[in-house]
Amino acid sequence: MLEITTGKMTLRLSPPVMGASGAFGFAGEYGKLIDLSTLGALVTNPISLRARRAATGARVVPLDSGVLIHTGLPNGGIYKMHRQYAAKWRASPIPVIVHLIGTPEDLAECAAFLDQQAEIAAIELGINDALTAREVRAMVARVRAQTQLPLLAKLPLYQAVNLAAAAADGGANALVIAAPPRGTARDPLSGQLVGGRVYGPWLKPLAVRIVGQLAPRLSIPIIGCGGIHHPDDARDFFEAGARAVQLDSVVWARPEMVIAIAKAFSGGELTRAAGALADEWRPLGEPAERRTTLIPAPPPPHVPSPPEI
Amino acid sequence: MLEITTGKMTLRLSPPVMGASGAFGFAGEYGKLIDLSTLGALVTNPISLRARRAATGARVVPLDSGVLIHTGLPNGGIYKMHRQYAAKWRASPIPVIVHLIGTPEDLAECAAFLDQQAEIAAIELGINDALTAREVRAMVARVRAQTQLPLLAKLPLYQAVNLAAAAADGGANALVIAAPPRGTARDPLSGQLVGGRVYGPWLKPLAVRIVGQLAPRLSIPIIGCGGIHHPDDARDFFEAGARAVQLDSVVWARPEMVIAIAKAFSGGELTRAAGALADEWRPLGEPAERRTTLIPAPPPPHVPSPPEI
Amino acid sequence: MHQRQAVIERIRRVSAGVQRLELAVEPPQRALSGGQFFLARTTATYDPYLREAWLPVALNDKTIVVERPTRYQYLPNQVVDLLGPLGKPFPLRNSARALLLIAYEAAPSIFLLMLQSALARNSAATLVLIGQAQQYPLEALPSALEVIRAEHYETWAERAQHIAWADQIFAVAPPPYDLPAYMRLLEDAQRVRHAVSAELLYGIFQPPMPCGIGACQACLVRLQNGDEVPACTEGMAFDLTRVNLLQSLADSAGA
Amino acid sequence: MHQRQAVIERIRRVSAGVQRLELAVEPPQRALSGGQFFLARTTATYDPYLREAWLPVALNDKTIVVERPTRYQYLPNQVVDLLGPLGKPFPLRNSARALLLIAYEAAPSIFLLMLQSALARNSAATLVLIGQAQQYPLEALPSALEVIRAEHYETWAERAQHIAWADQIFAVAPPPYDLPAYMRLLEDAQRVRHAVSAELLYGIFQPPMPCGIGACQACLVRLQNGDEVPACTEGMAFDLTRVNLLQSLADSAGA
Ligand SMILES: Cc1cc2nc3c(=O)[nH]c(=O)nc-3n(C[C@H](O)[C@H](O)[C@H](O)COP(=O)(O)OP(=O)(O)OC[C@H]3O[C@@H](n4cnc5c(N)ncnc54)[C@H](O)[C@@H]3O)c2cc1C
Ligand SMILES: Cc1cc2nc3c(=O)[nH]c(=O)nc-3n(C[C@H](O)[C@H](O)[C@H](O)COP(=O)(O)OP(=O)(O)OC[C@H]3O[C@@H](n4cnc5c(N)ncnc54)[C@H](O)[C@@H]3O)c2cc1C
Ligand SMILES: Cc1cc2nc3c(=O)[nH]c(=O)nc-3n(C[C@H](O)[C@H](O)[C@H](O)COP(=O)(O)O)c2cc1C
Ligand SMILES: Cc1cc2nc3c(=O)[nH]c(=O)nc-3n(C[C@H](O)[C@H](O)[C@H](O)COP(=O)(O)O)c2cc1C
Ligand code: FES
Ligand code: FES
Repeated sequence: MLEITTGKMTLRLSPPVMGASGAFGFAGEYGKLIDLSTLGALVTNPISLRARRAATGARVVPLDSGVLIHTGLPNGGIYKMHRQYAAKWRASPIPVIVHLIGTPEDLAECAAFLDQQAEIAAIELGINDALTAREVRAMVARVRAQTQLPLLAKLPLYQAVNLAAAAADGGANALVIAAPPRGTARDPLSGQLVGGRVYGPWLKPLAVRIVGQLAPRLSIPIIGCGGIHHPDDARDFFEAGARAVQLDSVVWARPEMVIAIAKAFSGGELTRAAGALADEWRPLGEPAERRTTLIPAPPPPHVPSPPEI
Repeated sequence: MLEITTGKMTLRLSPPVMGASGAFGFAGEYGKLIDLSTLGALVTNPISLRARRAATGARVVPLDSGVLIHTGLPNGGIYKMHRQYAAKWRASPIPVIVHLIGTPEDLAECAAFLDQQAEIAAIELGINDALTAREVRAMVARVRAQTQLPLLAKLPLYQAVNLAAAAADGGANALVIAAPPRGTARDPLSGQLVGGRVYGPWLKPLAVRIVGQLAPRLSIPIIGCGGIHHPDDARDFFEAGARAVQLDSVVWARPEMVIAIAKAFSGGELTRAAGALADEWRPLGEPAERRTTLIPAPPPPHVPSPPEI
Repeated sequence: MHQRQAVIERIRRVSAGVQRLELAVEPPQRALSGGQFFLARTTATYDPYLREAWLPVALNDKTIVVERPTRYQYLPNQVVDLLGPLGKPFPLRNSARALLLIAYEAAPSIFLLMLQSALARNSAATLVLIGQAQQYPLEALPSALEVIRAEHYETWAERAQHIAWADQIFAVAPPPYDLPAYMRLLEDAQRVRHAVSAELLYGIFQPPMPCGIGACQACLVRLQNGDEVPACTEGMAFDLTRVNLLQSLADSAGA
Repeated sequence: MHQRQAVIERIRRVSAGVQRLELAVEPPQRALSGGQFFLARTTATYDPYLREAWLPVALNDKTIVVERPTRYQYLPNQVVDLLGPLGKPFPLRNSARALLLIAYEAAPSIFLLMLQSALARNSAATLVLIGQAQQYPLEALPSALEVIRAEHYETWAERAQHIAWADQIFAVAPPPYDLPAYMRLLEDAQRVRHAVSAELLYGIFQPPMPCGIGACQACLVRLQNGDEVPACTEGMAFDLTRVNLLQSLADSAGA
């Protein structure tokens, strides 16, 4: 469990496993398929002040073990989205965190509005890759001034190391590390090179490294995100210093894995209270080994159990 | 073909397809398996001023469609390596480019030495991720002052956009975009989280995007590198603005593909002279489609040839 | 909707390009109608990352049959992970006596399950195979079906009559052919029928679908009323009079 | 060394954990000796990215037999891409009449091809299976072989005698067990034989091998003379008196 407290309220993430912004929809669309109440929270798809249209010919380019996608982040704008989803958010068995995108002015207006809505448990800010550290600090501070809701800042992979302190100084209560980078690939439908964000398991080693770099330096918690497809992946983030994790595109590939990961980190209150590491929590319903390895690999000498022969 | 000319000499890359630093060894080790003379040049594994030892328990962590590796960049130091390999470099049917790593002082000393060695066609500098633009400019300028050999600067993925102008201003004759980022993953042998560079096809969309961003802004040529596993991948880099490409870890996965890619860009002198784009060169011995796509995808309307049924 | 494992019991090659997989599935997944589909995962690795869209073409007692291009390889006894059924059943009207189905540069597989129901209640059905669609093996189609073949849309003989006489029309074309093909068809229908009423003319939208559940917004279709709705949950068939074809075509041309 | 396609002609399950694949290969790839190996690519996708190390255990007229753990799945008629043969043949001395082979927490597969030659010239061979190695199916071993089983290295009965009497000793242990296992063995040999001469005691080094060709430097073994040499081209067997075990062990403990 992770608790993030601000003046006004506490965001309690139990288990410390959330659905991330992008793949889970606006209000529990996946409830049709999986039991979302096993998660610690759900982050909405990105919402902007004004409505955004879908990218036409929305681009989905299959990559090796991954995919490039550009949706254009369509949404009806904060007021319409709130009218449309407030009842569902209120009925949600788990905390709802709204992911906001836009200019500092837009974000401040959205935050001021959400601050008044009891069904919102926290705000997550999508931080644009093009911003400098100074701009990020000012932007987060501006939003902070408008709301006492817990504020998460989601940083882009490449710039996370450079922007982390600024987001914390600006008043973020936790950092999400990291939003996936942009890429360019050939759209099989149009035959053109197109841009978009790239997703896949390969994101994990990149994000884990940055979590490991930042965790010792920051006083606010880090939420790991990127490429998590198995409880072992989440464990790597926890060991690197993350206090919670977000899952996203795994829900397309293996929806059942979302529940397996949430359950793997649902127990262990006792262990945790005794000071154990997050990755020593009692695993529940945990699936088998993450992947087979190239050369049959026994565990290290201190946990001897060599390969089957 | 790409020609890079400095006061002293011209590096002629024909075809504009090279073996990159890291996987091809120091002196044509792959000649045992493939015909290296089909390539436009070969970049050596990294060489430092003083000897470096191998990382003990060298870490190789299989990832989905990729691998994390940390070798420690072992080499005997520039003077010993030169004694050991000069004869082979002299006998090489294609230009040999030495990849140098180290501090600015080290690099300058290595460059001054290589400047006197006729068998060296060019120098490639490995630019450390931790350097600022100012440091990169100074470092490249310091090396430039020591040699008239063509100078390539290889930039790290995350910082390539920020460092490109500095490397060019410092006197680099071409930029290699990009060196793969670092990651952290669990070593199946030791059971520990370990660091290293990450390789795999997913690098391509990330690097192609940065080539596309930088190409219009720079007056020196860009050499694309990262995740190229098929002639179509190289074509994406050329279309994004690269003038040549480097191949690396594909040689582990599919050595024959190195030759296929080189041959695909070996012809077409005539077309090129008439002003055609690099990606319109006549493909020779080109293998079939890059990958199958999720939903049977016909080419775009302007090249109508719908799917087989 | 369910996520279940299924076993490939039998694989039949129907033609050079088409194969049919007979799948042992659990009862909830056999409760489906023409137009619904599955997202299937066939590998233990994450390559390919996204699921394949599988179209059922027949329902048996304990199995369903799906159709796949032969360039994908499967094995008997292979276990696959199925998500579905997804999407809405095609809105086949009970009163539709004359059905016109158009496959433009696409296999007509997606119509076969609906055809079963339609032919069972003695509707007449005409299938037009245009372009590469002509390669679809005729012996894999029900014999009660009238089949018309055309090299191009323009050379489809008696096009005007077919469009004028049909009680309902369903057309399939793969992206990026879909928008221009449906636009032309809608214009033709407007010309020969003067007015195109609602629930007459449907186009099938099959963009890549990462989630299939209405969550990721990668498959949105733009409607005349300004809404953008997921093809995976609201489609795959859309009433073409409700779709904002003009704006979508203009946008995709500029993209 | 060659890169060629091979076909899996037959798959035999030897035990719960071990299977043997019979491969139809081209002549150049059948010219190999015990200790050499292949790097195999079995998928059209890039997952897994690196090749699998395949160990030949028998040579037939037109095929070679390799041994693989059963947790990897293969199919008859599957086409695989083989790189090899790689590595140096094990330096089996003609004069070695008494051969001692030690498999420590590892299958003894890597010895089988060399054993064929040794037994053919009437050498005596003893194989010690330690720990999990005991699970290796005895019926898959040549009958002329003396087999000794031990739960731990320490409980290997008559260890001193075996080590003292052997003309040549080969040991295999998987990383990260390799360094400590070989160190202990070398110390034992030094104790019971007073001096360990060159070409007596070999350890097999099998780190992950991305290239197999001596180019990528991911598989270096540190020698006493300060050199670092690739296990893929100079190994996989190294004379343990030439390897800098002490420094390597110290470094890997600190890593
Ligand atoms: C930290 C962070 C993480 C993000 N993660 C994601 C993510 O995971 N997935 C995601 O989709 N977005 C993500 N976004 C948003 C995304 O990167 C873009 O910002 C967003 O999609 C709008 O595009 P743009 O800002 O690049 O603007 P532009 O590319 O200029 O686009 C502006 C508008 O034009 C349209 N458009 C642009 N190019 C095309 C085209 N070629 N064809 C058709 N329409 C086009 C788009 O609909 C968009 O609304 C993220 C943003 C941030 C700040
Ligand atoms: C642009 C660029 C691209 C690069 N690309 C690659 C690449 O593709 N592949 C690659 O291998 N290197 C690459 N390097 C070098 C690599 O990133 C490291 O700089 C290099 O391997 C030395 O490690 P380090 O600088 O991180 O120093 P450290 O990590 O501090 O290592 C210093 C020394 O300690 C040893 N060491 C460190 N950690 C361990 C450990 N856990 N176990 C055992 N020994 C350890 C290493 O042998 C190294 O020599 C690149 C460098 C640059 C500048
Ligand atoms: C369709 C889609 C849209 C997304 N939009 C955003 C966004 O606007 N801002 C953001 O920070 N992350 C966005 N994400 C990224 C996810 O929140 C998450 O960081 C990313 O998918 C990596 O996690 P994963 O590997 O578990 O998928 C989006 C993801 C998807 C799939
Ligand atoms: C073992 C190894 C060592 C490498 N060392 C360096 C290095 O020191 N500096 C560098 O810029 N790139 C280094 N590279 C990276 C390659 O030159 C290349 O940029 C990278 O592998 C991406 O290309 P690829 O996807 O074709 O493999 C190394 C690669 C490998 C495999
Ligand atoms: S496929 Fe995700 S919303 Fe339709
Ligand atoms: S595996 Fe590359 S040098 Fe040995």
